[in-house]
Amino acid sequence: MTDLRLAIQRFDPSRDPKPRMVEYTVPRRQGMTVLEALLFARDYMDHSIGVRFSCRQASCGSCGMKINGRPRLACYTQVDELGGDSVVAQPMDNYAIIKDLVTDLGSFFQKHAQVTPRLVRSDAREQDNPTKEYLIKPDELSKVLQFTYCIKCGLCTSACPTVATDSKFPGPQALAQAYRYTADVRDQGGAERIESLDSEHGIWRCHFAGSCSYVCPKGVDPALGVQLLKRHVMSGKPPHLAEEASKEYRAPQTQT
Amino acid sequence: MRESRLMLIQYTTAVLAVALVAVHLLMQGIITPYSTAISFSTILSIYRSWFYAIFLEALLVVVLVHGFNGLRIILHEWKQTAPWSRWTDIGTLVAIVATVAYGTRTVILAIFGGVSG
Amino acid sequence: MVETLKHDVVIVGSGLAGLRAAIEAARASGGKSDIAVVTKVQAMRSHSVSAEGGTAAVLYPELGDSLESHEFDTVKGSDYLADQDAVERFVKAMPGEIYQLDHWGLPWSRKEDGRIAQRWFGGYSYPRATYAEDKVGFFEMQTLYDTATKYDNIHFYQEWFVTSIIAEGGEFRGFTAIEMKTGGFAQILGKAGILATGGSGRLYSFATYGYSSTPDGMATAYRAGIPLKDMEFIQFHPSGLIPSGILITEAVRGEGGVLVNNQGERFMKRYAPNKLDLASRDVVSRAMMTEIEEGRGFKDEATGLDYIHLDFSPIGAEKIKARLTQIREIAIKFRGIDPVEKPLPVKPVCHYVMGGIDTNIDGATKLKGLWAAGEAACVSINGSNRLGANSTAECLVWGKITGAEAAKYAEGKSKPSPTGESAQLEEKRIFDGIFHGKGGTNPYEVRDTIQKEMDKNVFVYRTGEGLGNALRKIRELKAKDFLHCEDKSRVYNTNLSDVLEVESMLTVAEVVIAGALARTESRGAHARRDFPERDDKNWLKHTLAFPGPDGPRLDYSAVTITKYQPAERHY
Amino acid sequence: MSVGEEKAKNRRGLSGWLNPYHYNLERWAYVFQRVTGLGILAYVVGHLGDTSFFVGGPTGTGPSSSTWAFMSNLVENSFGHLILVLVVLILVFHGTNGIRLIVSELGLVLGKPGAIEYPYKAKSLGAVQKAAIGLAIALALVAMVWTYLILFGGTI
Repeated sequence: MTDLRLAIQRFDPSRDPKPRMVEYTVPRRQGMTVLEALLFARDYMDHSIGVRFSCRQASCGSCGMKINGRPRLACYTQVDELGGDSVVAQPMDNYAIIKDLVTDLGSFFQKHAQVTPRLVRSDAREQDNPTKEYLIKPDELSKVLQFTYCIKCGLCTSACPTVATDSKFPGPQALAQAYRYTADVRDQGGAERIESLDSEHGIWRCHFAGSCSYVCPKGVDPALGVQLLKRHVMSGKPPHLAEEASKEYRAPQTQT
Repeated sequence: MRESRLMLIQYTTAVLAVALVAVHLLMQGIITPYSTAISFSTILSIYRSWFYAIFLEALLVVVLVHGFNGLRIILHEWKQTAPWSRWTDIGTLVAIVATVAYGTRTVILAIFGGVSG
Repeated sequence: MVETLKHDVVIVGSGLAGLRAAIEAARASGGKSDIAVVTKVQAMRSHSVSAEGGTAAVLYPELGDSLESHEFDTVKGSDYLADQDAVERFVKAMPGEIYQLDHWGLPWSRKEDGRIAQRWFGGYSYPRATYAEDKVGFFEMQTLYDTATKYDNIHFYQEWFVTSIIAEGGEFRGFTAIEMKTGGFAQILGKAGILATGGSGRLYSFATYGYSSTPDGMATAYRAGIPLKDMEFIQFHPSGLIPSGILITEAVRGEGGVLVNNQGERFMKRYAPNKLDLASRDVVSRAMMTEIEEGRGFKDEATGLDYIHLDFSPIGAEKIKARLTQIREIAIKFRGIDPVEKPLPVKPVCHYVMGGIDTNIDGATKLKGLWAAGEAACVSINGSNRLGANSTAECLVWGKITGAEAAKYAEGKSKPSPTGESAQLEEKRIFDGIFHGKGGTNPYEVRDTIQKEMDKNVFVYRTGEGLGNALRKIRELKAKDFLHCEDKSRVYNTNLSDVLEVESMLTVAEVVIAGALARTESRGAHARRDFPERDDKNWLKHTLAFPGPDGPRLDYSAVTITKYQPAERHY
Repeated sequence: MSVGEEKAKNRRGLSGWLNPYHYNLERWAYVFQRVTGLGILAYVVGHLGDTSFFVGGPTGTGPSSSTWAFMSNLVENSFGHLILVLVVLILVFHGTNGIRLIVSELGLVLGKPGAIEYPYKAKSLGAVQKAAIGLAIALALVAMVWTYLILFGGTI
């Protein structure tokens, strides 16, 4: 098998005025992922290459970067699928660069936290001292399931054109999670959640370019969630009225 | 104003604009042959018909509100400082009022201004 | 310069146990405690996210399950090395944890009537693995992290690498840590501390663990004089995907999948006639290795790895797509096989360490003010072999217990203000010694050699000779000059943290091997070819390893036995 | 502070709006929607100016001294007609694509969320979107050609 030409964008802001591309020649093997190629270069060619990774199975979301121009997970991209003998690795757009391929996702996590990404219930006592589960039908569950697959890798937000300029926009990840919790039949915080998104730099700054869904490795389809949420923001009503429903079968049952 | 109200305006003006512009284009190029459509007498008769005058005025308002609000959105997405946000809002309002007024002036003067062919 | 940061409770690790502890500490103190979660990765990157198949709990006593049954299964699975008082407490606490996560938003898979669904797992006598498709660990992490956003008093230090424990007068005072982003060095002081740093599976190269699962936390505790317990017991999960070692969950067999050798035979009937493929993991892994050694396995041409077929066909396409979504994704992406159509190549793979930082039933370590929870700790409910679906469960239960205990302990104490001497010494060790250090040995080569040695000699079947060789090799590596750093920038210097990880790996590998070499019996996951029988007379005891001048000093402690006397195991 | 501070910000900026390379068809549509919108706004403002000449009457007898004829000479030529052809192109694209966006942004025609299967395909980027964008392009081209024939047909 021919060797792989691996170009990595190197940049240590504490020392370099601007980024530069450095090429490494890495022995290629069948089924090799881009992460494996990067780690080979780091372990055996230049220990100072900055790359972030952990699970190597697309569960943790650490290794988001731009590979051959598109945001992808390095562990989830095989060299073969890119075609050709060269791989170009750069940090994700729209996040500050800490070093080389490592970006600062601080604001990303902050924006996630700002959409109240958790179940909001009026039965605080039961919620924190549960006696039994809240009942959910399998089909009700399946409506939110794909949005729960989000691994917070940040690819969608780096792909979003609005995020490219608007620093206050929550971004596709946070908005899709706002939908995930608002659409959960157990949730009762939808009204406040959607009100908070109805602002100058809120949900309406999404123009459905769809790049978030295009790059999402886990099938979340954030663009779908965001558009579905827009309808509810427009009407001011969450997808379901949990207060009503909770009185009936969702009320926790007593132990038999 | 809640952003969703502004978006509702944006969507509504968009749909209306599509309908009105379509009629406008058809009138200028297809229902009447182009060379006739832009002749002074044809245009004068259009302005002097109440129906078409109202139509043109509606087209004016709808397209300008949609266009300048669209520009406002683009500018808001471009920069996010508080003064920028305030001045683009004010600028948008001023631009809409000014351009609508200017266009309305044309309509009114065409009808009442003693223009004759 | 050493920066000083102060909190009430300092938790190291942001996996399941760490997050559960943080929430409980925040809650137990009524929002008063100031809690720090220090983690060497970002939030949501801990390897708990890769737990797949289920979390065990007794939810349906009315349908025939019982706490006693879960208790007994766990004790039997542990090959009677578990402490039975801890198991009892664990089993009782679990149902509440499942409902708690439900109430915080976890999308547990449901039965038609809307109640929480459960599935079969190995070694159980009731299908009590609670699941959310096959991403249980991921959903648990997501739910806990998202719930933690509610508490303003939980402060995350993401990508801070903890290097040592600060103790004074026999009491915990805090940790020292490197802030990866800047390369700054700090002491993070706390009234109470919790170590929830996870397992050490990256001692092996063929492992289900993420690359970050190195034994830093265990080594840090050990260096501070806290013993590591039962480290020789390492679980080899029967189904690691060839060639990456990515976990193929036991739920595949729980849902009906079967292991098949190259004769097309469902060989488990010869090894575990009752439970078949759902015997406990140690039993299944040994059976697979025996099949392979006797020539009934397959060979992967590209890598030379031996394997066994995991056949999904009894499950059916519909159920595979609905309940094993991630497994199918992994199989297609990382092996190019759709399990709906063809069996997957799997092999026993390093998956869990039963041992860990020695704690009592409350998760407290020997150092006053310091607790440990999750895989990093050894309470022990897992003894010499953990049952599937009990580890995520343990993280939840002891996350909660240690979080509450630590918050309570911190309440009555004033903030510590130590001299900073030990932090300065640690800074010298790391920055003068390693960052500015020189040496000729590539630390990454040392890491690769450790992994190769562990893969070869400290695997499913062990011998005195192999273990002896491994111990020699580890000691040779320890003597090499790998403690240096090529990257001379302080910013995000993973070269530096990697060297520290390799140092931890050597420390803990030595403990594992020394314990295994000393234990001249076969129990649970520790199977000695030269001592094939369980020896309750001499070895029904926990191993404790203390740091000594020439490597680990071994000691032993008694196993707590309450209801269930040791008996021979049959599955 | 650090030497590379400015470069380290790494926000893509306007190229994120304008350069859709490496991305999906919908992203290209987004770019054209934005650019055509600005173009149309510029044209409309200009169009207000040129129509205002009308009030000058055909020969300068009205309130304005400029005349309709003067303006007509200015724009009724090949260059002016070429602009008109392009305006019709972008108008029809912007309008048709805009309808797609409104319908989609209100959560219609996107498909319903539900169980998904690997390899994942985003429902929101499905065939309806591709078809609608295709339709917008097709209508715009047809309208452009038609306009061309109307304006230049006689002279070709």
